[in-house]
Amino acid sequence: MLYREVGQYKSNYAADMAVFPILQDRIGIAVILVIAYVVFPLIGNDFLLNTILIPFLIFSLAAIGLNLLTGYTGLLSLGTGAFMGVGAYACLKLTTIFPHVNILIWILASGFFSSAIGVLFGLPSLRIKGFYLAVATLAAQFFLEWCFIRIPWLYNYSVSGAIEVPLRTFMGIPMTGPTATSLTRYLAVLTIVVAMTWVASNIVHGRIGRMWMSVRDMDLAAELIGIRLFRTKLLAFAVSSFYCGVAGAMMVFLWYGGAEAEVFAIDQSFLILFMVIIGGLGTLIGSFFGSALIYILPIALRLIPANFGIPIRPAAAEQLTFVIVGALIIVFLVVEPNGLARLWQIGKQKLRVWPFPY
Amino acid sequence: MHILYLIFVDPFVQMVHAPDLLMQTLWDGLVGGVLYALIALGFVLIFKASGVFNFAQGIMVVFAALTLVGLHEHGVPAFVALGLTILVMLVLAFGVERLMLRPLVNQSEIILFMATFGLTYFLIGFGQLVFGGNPKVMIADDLYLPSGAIEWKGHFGFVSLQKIDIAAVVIASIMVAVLAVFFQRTRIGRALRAVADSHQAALSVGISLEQIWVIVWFAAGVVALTTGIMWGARSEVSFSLQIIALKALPVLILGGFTSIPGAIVGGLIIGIGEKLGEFYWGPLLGGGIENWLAYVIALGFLIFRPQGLFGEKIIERI
Amino acid sequence: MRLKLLVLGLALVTAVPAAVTAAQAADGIYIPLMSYRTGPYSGAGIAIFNGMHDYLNLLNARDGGIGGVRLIVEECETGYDTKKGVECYDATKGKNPVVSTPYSTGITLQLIPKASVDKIPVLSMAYGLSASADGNDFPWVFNPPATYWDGASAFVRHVADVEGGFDKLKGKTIGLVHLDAPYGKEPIPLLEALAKDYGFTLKLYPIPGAQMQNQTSLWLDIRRDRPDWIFMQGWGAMNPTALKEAIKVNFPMDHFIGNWWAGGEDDVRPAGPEAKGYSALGFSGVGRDYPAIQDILKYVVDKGNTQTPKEKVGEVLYNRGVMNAVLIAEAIRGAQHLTGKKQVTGEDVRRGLETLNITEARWKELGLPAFAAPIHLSCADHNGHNGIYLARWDGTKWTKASGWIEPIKDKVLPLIDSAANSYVSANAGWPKRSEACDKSS
Amino acid sequence: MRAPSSNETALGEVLLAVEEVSLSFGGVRALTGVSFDIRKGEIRAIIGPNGAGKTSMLNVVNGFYQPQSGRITFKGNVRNSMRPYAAARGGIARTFQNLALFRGMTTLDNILAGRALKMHRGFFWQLLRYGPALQEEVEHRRRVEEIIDFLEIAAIRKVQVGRLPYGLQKRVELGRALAMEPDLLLLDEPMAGMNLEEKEDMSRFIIDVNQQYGTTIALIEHDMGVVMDLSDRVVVLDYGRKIADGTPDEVKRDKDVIRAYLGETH
Repeated sequence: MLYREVGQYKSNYAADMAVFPILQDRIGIAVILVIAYVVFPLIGNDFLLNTILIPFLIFSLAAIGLNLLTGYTGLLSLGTGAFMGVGAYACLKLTTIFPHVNILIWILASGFFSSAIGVLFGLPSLRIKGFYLAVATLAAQFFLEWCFIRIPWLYNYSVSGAIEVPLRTFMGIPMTGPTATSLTRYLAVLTIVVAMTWVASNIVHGRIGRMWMSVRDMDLAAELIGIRLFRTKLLAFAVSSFYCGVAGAMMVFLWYGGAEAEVFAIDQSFLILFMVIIGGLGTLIGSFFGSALIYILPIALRLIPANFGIPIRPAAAEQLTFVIVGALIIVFLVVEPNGLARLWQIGKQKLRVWPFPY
Repeated sequence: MHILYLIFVDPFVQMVHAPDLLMQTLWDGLVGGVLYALIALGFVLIFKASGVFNFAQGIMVVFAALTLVGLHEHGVPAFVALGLTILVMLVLAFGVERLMLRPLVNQSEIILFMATFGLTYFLIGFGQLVFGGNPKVMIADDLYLPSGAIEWKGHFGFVSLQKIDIAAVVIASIMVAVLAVFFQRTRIGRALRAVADSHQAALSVGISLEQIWVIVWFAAGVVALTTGIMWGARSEVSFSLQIIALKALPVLILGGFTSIPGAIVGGLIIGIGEKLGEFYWGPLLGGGIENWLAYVIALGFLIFRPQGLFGEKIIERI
Repeated sequence: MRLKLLVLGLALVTAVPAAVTAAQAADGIYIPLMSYRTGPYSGAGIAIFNGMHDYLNLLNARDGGIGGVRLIVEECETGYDTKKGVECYDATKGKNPVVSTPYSTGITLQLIPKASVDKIPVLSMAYGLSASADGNDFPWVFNPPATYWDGASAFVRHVADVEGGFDKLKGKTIGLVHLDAPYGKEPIPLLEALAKDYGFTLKLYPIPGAQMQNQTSLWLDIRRDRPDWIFMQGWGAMNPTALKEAIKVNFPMDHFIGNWWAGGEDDVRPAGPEAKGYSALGFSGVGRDYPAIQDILKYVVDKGNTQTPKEKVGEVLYNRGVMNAVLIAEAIRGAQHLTGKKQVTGEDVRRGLETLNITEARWKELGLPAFAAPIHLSCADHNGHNGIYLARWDGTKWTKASGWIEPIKDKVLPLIDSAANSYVSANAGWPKRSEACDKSS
Repeated sequence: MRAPSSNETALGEVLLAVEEVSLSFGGVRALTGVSFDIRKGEIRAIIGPNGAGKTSMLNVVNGFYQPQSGRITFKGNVRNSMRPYAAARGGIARTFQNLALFRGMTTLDNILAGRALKMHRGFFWQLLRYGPALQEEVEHRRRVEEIIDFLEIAAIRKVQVGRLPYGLQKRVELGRALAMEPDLLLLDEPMAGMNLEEKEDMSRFIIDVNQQYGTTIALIEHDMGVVMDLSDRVVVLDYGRKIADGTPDEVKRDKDVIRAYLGETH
């Protein structure tokens, strides 16, 4: 297929300002959506859906959330894991108190709670910048982690101390709980992620996105063109935490089906941050690439020995996986420090002029 | 009212009534603080010279200690193993400079930060692959590190000072002193400070950045080894030790990312502050608050001094 | 070049998972072991999985499997990470595993709801969810030989024995040093109930995960409070650190008792001789003076068909692995007996587990005389609440230091009931037990 | 280049008055008792040797620095301190000596960002980017395209500004300031580092802005020729003090000014 924009003229500004101004891109998106909504459900087994796709989508959403804050607004945060946790615990409380409201509504609503917490812990961003701010968000991470363990009300006083996901149905079909099939959960996750990605793309392409990026690129200049830094930064914290909160709620309700506070630990924060950086700061598609690379690559590497009959002990394979993933991260950064999304752009650029590059 | 009493009066009453516990808490805070300071020192050295926020400092602590113990397990005498481990840290410094820093020169801080995460992954896998993942006992006796305790008994109770802790404080102090002399008095040290001030300036007076990087990463490696030995002797050598390194982060915000005295003073404030907080006020919240208390202390300072205690004042120009 | 790399990377990322799970298990009974030989807790993991693997290998090498069917043992590395554990479960579930052994509380909690749907029984030997001892609510989950509550109650019984009777507990203070995580907090409700009944004071000393190797201030608290006894629900690097700190504050070692995850060689070795007198709960024998362990040395270790260093055979956690393998093997044997089939499935093994009955005589037959207390499971009782013993560290090795201590069942059982009920009510739509009940043979 | 008559017509009412403003950093005095005014519709130049306090003066005017003493009257409102965004809100726009563009954004986005104050559609419309929000985007895009045409930078509309040559970046920065439709435009060395041709282009833009939109302009510039050609009135600073104020011709003849520029000769 030829990837050309020649001949596609825009007759009005609205068309030119569309998110995907090039026809081929729009076709590409349509194809991906068809694959995601039709092909995967048809061919996918539990392993593909539950182990690969659902987590991939959830991590992508969390990465988008962090990307809005770090990539678009330039505020480094290491509290993502805790903000995801707030979403998960909020969702549990909501569905416990109001069991008859559709769980999907609560998953989305729980985002508002992590939003509020995010704003609260975003307050120091008024005075603190860069790595100092990053370390300040660690205070949020550790404090919230402590709350998740210490406040039994949050996990409904369950003896196991963990979130136990109850069965919730939607039009008679189980959505959460053990009887919900991976297909139902996959479709729910997919729909939420697609919708929220679309919204994120609207935000970053509009007035708010420009405000965020101005703050990122040069906060002083942004202030001098009339942008209120503090409000803008807090808005970024709010929206970003909303996304992370929804991702956290989905993680527990639509993927794990139960979780200890441990899954929202500091490692999770780092993991998401690395997805954002490897994928490309300040790009939405990069969040998907990053999530694929950081989450799926180790799984793929683990499966190689088993599938190609390489006699290697699982433990050694796991250790090798660490070595390889670590080395690959460095290699990717050396090859393209701006992330996979930049590589993708370069690829498209090449395609645009192919086969006559000069 | 009662809660106010518990917060504002009771802890101080306790301090007066049991001076031995207060002294013990202060001592333990001091030891913890010194060890935090050591880890933070590793961060500062690298950040100062190469602008890298080295996430791998924690795993370097584990890796160094693991190498030492692992070599000993394979029959290498303790001090030979120590020498070899230092050599390994040098090789690591060379490797990092050649394979990571040099290709990534002039990249933004966050990219370099990310690269050190790659390094962390690599070292976790590599260390386990070579030496096995099981926890190991630090070879403190073979290194002639003292064990046991000195106890002061008096009518007020007793204070027990672990000899290994005393050794840790002494060794850490010597280490800091040596580093200070090295960076203040030697040619390389001056070059390092030149690099910290301005890469261009350093280049223009003919200092090789590459050498400087190798030296600071090596120095950070040696600091990591020291930390690993000390902390390993206090518990065991295992991969969970790397979590301790996160404790260096509040120390860093407190002391500033680029200040060696800041790392030391910050370490002591955090070490003593969190111990006092946990011991006297922790029970009010059911304990276990030490972990975030350190960050809250640091955050409190930050609100008033955004650049840390000893960091250079940020002057915004446009 | 960049483009090629990208394409290569993406191809790798997408292609390999697609190719997976096609491989089906060959003829034989498939037993996946979710192991953690890497990660922060690998110390315990390596020993346990060596024990499990070696015993199952022994059955293949010595007896040609179970009932003539070979066992296919495959390890899947979790690194004690819940995500990877679930991934392992999903990756192996297509190969008809007969049992899953999650070996982490986090993973167990994930698998409990899945077990009845996928028809794969979960065998979480003395870990996981205590409430799952209730077979009526959890027909697919088994946690013999004892729950954490049994463990804590056995500790209290031991304290009463030493102090001279339960009435002497009045006025005493018992400290619980625990990991500040669901696992660590597990004994709290039971100890609280016992504290009320026997009149002792319970003091909690939580250790957050990130502070495992940094416990100084907590032990200062202990020095201030001076509890008479300490029970430790510890894990991983927390244990050796706690021991060293206890020595620092001069806490008497013979009043310091760990649960069974605080009683491995690696836990006490760093403290060495100074930890002499510390004891820990245990339920499987120590040492290698058992015919079956000798067989392992002969058929497996000496043949080089193992990852176990010879000197580690017979250590506490190794033997615990062996015991776990025995339970699996006996359940498979029982399933074969019940169904008359040789190639049994997960559903059959569930029945085998429910009728598990390893008597003293049977332990002897297995070449493991008095290795563990007799274990008897039933449809209602998936745990057995069996005897526990105390192992004492003599400065260099663990030795058995007591007979079988009975848990305080009349306190534990009501707690299990109410916990199971609250689990079921919290999980609206929890399936009612529909599985028939077999008579124990 | 410039109609000589404009000198007389420019003297409208006072838009901005600076009275006795003093500013210091630590012990270093940047400004000492400086007073001058800017009248509606004029082009006012601020000149002086390096370190004279010119940029500090602009920073005070748009609220980036808070003076220790003195007061500032803008559009009749007296203030002695304000935040930069409030200055922007009041109609003061600004370009910078060393460029303060949003380097990661395209030309178009940079200039659109300048319209931040003029765009009001609420958050929830922004989420949907539909209806009023989209209408607003399109409307402002139209205005921005006018500026782009005016500055002749249509070809680099969708290029990241970080990759543009210096001269073009300066133009984009001017575009962003213009997008704010300011009453007072502060230009800090708009022609620094440009070649002759670029300088001529920039001069033309400045005059056009002044005449077409009636925007009052205050500019700092080193090129004396440019200053003399463009400006209606000139204020001269040296070591943080005002040493002269008047028309270009008056200033050119001032003894203090000559001394400041040629160095102390006594």
